[in-house]
Amino acid sequence: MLLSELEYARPGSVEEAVRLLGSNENARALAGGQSLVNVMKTRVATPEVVVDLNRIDALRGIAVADGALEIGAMTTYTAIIDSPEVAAARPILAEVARTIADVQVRNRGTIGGNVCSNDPTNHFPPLAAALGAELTILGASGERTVGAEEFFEGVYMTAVHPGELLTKVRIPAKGDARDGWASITLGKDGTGIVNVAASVRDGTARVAIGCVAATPVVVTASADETAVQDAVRSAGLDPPADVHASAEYRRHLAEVLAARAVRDAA
Amino acid sequence: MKVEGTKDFDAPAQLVWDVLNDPSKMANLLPGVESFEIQDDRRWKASVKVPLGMGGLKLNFNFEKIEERPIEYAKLSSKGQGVGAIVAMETQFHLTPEGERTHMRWEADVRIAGPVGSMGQRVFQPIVNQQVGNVLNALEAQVEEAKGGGATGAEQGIHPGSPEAYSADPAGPTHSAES
Amino acid sequence: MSTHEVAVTVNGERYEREVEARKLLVHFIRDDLDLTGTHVGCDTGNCGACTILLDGQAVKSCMLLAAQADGAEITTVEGLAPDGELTPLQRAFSEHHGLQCGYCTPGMLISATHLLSHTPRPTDEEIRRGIQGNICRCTGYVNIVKAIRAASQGQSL
Amino acid sequence: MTETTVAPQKVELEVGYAGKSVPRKEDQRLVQGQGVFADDMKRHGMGYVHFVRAPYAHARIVSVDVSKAEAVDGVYGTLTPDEVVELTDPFFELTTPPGSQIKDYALAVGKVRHIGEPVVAVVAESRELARDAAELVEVEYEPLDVLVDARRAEDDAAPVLHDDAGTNVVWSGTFDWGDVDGALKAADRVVRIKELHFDRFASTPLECSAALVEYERGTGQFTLYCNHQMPGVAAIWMGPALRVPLDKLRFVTHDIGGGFGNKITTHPQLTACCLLARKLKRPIQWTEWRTDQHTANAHGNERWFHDVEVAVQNDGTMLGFKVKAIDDCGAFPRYEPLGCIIWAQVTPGLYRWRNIRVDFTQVVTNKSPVAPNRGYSRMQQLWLTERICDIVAHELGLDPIEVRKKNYVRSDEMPYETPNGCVYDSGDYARCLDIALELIDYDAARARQSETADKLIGIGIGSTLDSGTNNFGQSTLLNPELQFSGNNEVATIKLDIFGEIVLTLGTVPQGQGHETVASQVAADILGVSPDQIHVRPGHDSYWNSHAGFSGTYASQFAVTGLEAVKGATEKLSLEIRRLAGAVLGGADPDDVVLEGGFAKRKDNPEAALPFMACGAIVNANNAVLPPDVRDVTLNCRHVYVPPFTLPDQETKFGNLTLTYATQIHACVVEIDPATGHVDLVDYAAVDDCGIRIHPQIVEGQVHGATAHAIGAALHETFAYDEYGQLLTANFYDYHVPHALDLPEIKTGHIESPSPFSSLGTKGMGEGGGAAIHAICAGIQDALRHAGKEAVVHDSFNPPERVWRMIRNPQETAALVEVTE
Repeated sequence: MLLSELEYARPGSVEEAVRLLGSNENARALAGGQSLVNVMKTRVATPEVVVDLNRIDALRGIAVADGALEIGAMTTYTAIIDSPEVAAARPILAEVARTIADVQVRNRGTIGGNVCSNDPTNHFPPLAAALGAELTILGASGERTVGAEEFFEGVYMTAVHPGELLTKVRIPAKGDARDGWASITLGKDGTGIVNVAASVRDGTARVAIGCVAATPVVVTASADETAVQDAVRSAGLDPPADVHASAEYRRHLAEVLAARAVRDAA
Repeated sequence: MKVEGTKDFDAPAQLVWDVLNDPSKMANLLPGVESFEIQDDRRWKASVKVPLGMGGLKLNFNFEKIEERPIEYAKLSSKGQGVGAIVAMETQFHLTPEGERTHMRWEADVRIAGPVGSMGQRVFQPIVNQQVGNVLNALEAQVEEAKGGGATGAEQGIHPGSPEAYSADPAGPTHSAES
Repeated sequence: MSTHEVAVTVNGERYEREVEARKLLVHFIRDDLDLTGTHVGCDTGNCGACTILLDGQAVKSCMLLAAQADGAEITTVEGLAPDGELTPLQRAFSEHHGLQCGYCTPGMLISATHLLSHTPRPTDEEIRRGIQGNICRCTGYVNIVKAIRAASQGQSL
Repeated sequence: MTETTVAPQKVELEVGYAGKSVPRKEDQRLVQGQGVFADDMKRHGMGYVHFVRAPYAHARIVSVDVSKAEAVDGVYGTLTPDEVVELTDPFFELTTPPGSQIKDYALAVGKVRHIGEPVVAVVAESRELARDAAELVEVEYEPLDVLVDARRAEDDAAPVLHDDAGTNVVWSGTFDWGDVDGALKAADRVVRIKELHFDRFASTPLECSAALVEYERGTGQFTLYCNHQMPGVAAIWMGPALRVPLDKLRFVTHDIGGGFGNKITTHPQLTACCLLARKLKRPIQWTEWRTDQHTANAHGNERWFHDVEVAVQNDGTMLGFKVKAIDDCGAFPRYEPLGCIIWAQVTPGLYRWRNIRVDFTQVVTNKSPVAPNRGYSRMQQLWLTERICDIVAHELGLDPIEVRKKNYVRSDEMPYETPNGCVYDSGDYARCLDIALELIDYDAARARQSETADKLIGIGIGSTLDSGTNNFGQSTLLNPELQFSGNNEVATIKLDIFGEIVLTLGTVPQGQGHETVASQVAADILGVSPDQIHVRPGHDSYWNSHAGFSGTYASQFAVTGLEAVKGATEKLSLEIRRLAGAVLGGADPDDVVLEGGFAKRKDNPEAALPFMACGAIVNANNAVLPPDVRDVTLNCRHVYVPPFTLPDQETKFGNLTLTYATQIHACVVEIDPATGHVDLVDYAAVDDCGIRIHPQIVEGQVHGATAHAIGAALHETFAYDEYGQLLTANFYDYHVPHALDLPEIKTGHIESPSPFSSLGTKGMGEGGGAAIHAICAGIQDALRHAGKEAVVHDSFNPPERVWRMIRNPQETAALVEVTE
């Protein structure tokens, strides 16, 4: 509950944020703080400079451009849940956001923080992978956009490198796709034991499984439950084991929930 | 926690063995090494800031080579003392020369005590795999450097079961992540 | 030791203080401002005993740095009935025995106040969803839900 | 054979405030955030203490170096194990040799024996700085082998935790009542169960432990502003350890954020704070954070049951059982080994079998020490009897509900003497069960069980007792040398100079509303309203209104607490009536009545003396006192002593508890066969706690105990890896139920007055873990109905365990064997 010494900066612009993040190898961006601050309490991981992004309005907001959603990295879960644009363009985002922890966490936690911290149990990494999201990163050398599959690199590690900043997340237009979600959690709306996002488009299911590896595992198959289960089984998952679930049980849940996510998408 | 894997080097066994036995080279394998001190040919220390996504984990390592059969087998014990964690690791390297190339099988038994151990093991296992991946890539870079040759592309003995399958090749130190 | 100037309005009163960058907002409220109604019940942001209103939003003050509250408007449990005239929620919690030890009650009242300001007539499911972030170890939530429902229906005016 | 306890002379309370759910006095401050909890206390110049805690579960301490920490600007000082050994003696051990050779100090001495054990204390000017400095303390450890499985504690290869004791066994003994071998021979069937496991969890009160400790050099007086729930016992441990008289330890509690038994064994940390306050000459503030509480404060007793043999007739009548129990008390027996006997208060559970044998062993392991967690030791025994009942019913193809009704003690047999001499005072178990079945609409649930295809539906019953008001004489059955027996509680009430009525309790409320309930009883006796009775909040040993067993634990307030209040208030009433009688022309006290704040002559209500006048005369105008009432002080202290006798050493026979509240729970569970996820779709709890003084508070206790037990049955576990690392060290991984996790709890009640308490009340609140029994029964019923012969053998059933029982029922079915 008692953090180590740190420097705190609160930039007003994206450019200043990038400069601050580049100034120290151990500078970290602070978005909602719902993950980073708890890790800092254990003093296991200790950033030396905390760059608070909450005063940069340019990073907030939700826009729709020909059916696709452009969501600012600092948009909170609550804003996503209440957003008419999300409800119209891709309602699964709000449905999943509504199951994240509780009201207080949803009022502060952000989509950018969720994908950048990339805790294997987070909700948005598998959802972004299933929906084929594109993530825009701003660095000293300019801006680039990365697809979800290359964005997630390791536990707490993504394509956002030191000195860089995630600015927005683009969710492709829904078109006639149908999206689904299924998860087994530790208590209602608790930490994920296994979670699965699915997006079905003209007979093919794109399924992303969370909690079973450092990054979401994406599997595609025809959109019927047995095909999806076989695809997951042949992916040879090697999930970590912990006090809540063995590797074997997580592998089994991945198959069951993949089928249910596809059914939820129907 | 047991982690294991194989690695092939486009270099003769003697050269790989020399790297494994040169503490100054071994020190550079560690991610985020800040300083190291060689006590003797069997023992050396290093202070390290392991780059984790959320910030650095400061650890002071003591290394000791406890067993060796030249060019064929080495066993290294290391104890890392940090704020949130105490790491005890025993690593074994088995080298088999294949002409101009070398096949290495390695295994490590990693034990973490202290608050980090209770951070949820589901996160701890992939992180160890990642760091091991970094060490192996750094080892390969050292071997290449020792070989003087610039060619990379040494065929990597990655099979689905081995941990490298998890970690992509993170270019350079870790990344800013925030939440 | 790096510090920051924090100018914050808490329960209508303005405070200007210098705080260590690393100080959590909950410790600032409890130790520096001596407003001990806001409590700490865990060290991982799960229990909600530290819930306050920050610019109208219910948030857990154990996951914010004090420096982040600069320029903000905060309401803690002490600010719900500054003149001692209990709110309908506070009265309903007592009438329906929605508290036993009272340690979770401050955070619970703030979450309930926030809930009713957004959803004046919540269903029981919505009430439970509204206090999902506030752990109580004494009541099993039965009478807390009853109290919030009663307050929302103006029963306990 | 001790004679049945003598029934006290009954007192009919005329209908007054007792029995009504009056507004709680405590709420006014608590709903405004004006409660005073231990961590809220502040003192000028106080130092914050941070403990350097063991990162290993078992290791020798090679060296401790605090020089770097002490060199930091702003650090006030440290406390090391060497100082503790020099300045204090080990805490008093309750058990017999060799266990009693165990040395337990305020800090780890020589070895660390569990993760998180305090090794060094650092004090600094701020919380953060104390933590920074703690990182500069260098402790060198030599890791040792770790013991985390109590079943291995007595193996030769097992590491011995306490070299002074030379064994991991804390206590062991045999309890043999009736003729179990005869019953096993005479029985139609013998049901054998190889192994059952009652899991490790705790009630984890939301407020962690905390204390602000001051030391006054001139008088050597320690004042501990803390949230300890049993100061009487804490003083008995700490006084001898600190080598100070008990009166030098003043315990003050105000508001406590829940205790549930988890705030009874913090005397090591409090002793360290006392040493620091004395050494550093400044107030010391200690706050335990959540991870500290999980790793190093108080867990519930984990208990293994082996080789159970049950003698049963074909019609389901159960004759008796025998079992071998191994109790895992963690690294130090602090409140233990009392857990080795307290289960004997409910040996037969709610059943009439007369032949029971228990071979009981308690061992230490490299895990957090245990403390009397809600339901303490009785919950484990009740879970055993309920598991036996369900397994026997299913193995014999009988309905578990019928087997219960056949074997329940009947109300016409009450007061019922159990095989080991405890007396179940009153109750109607079968009737409570019927009400519970009605509340969950049993027939509809059975119908749905056969119709529903995609889910497994199960109905479970959990019957339990809340044995209240301990006879501490049971400790002499563990250790004949102990000089503890009976029980006591104190209250003091006075009528002050301006007519204020001030009531002081010896109990230590942590949310049970003692101020309110005590004021109801006192109000009815004095003929005033509860609002006119000021009850001092919390506990203060300086009030001199406490005794050796004062505190709030073991479901006893409604009896010991209220009997003390009643005793003191009746004394005050008599004094007021004597005084008024004398002043109003020599009337006899029985001819004076107290009404509306006046003492009136029955024969002439006009002749009345207001309470204020009584207070004024005695306190400030006593020359006018008639001679025969000069002894009146209007300040009355009463010590309630329950009518206990010493149990018999040889036969271990005797009455161990005064009253028995009942709770019968029924639940309907829905299991998702593909994932093992268990949902509670209907839940009912029916209680019988004798006369209810404040019905709403009683019901609140039932809700809370049910929630604790549901959490323990489905979500909560203290799991350790083979290195002794606690894997659920905080609320992120140790998942306590949130609002959405719990069902609507339907409640019903009946009131069987207790013949052994003058108010007819019964201590209640611990709930005996009824929901654990009910959920285990519900899961097994669902599996058996779906043709899965699995046996629910653990009290904790997370989704994966249920999934494995569905997938491979034989694995657990093999635990049970039935022979003719």
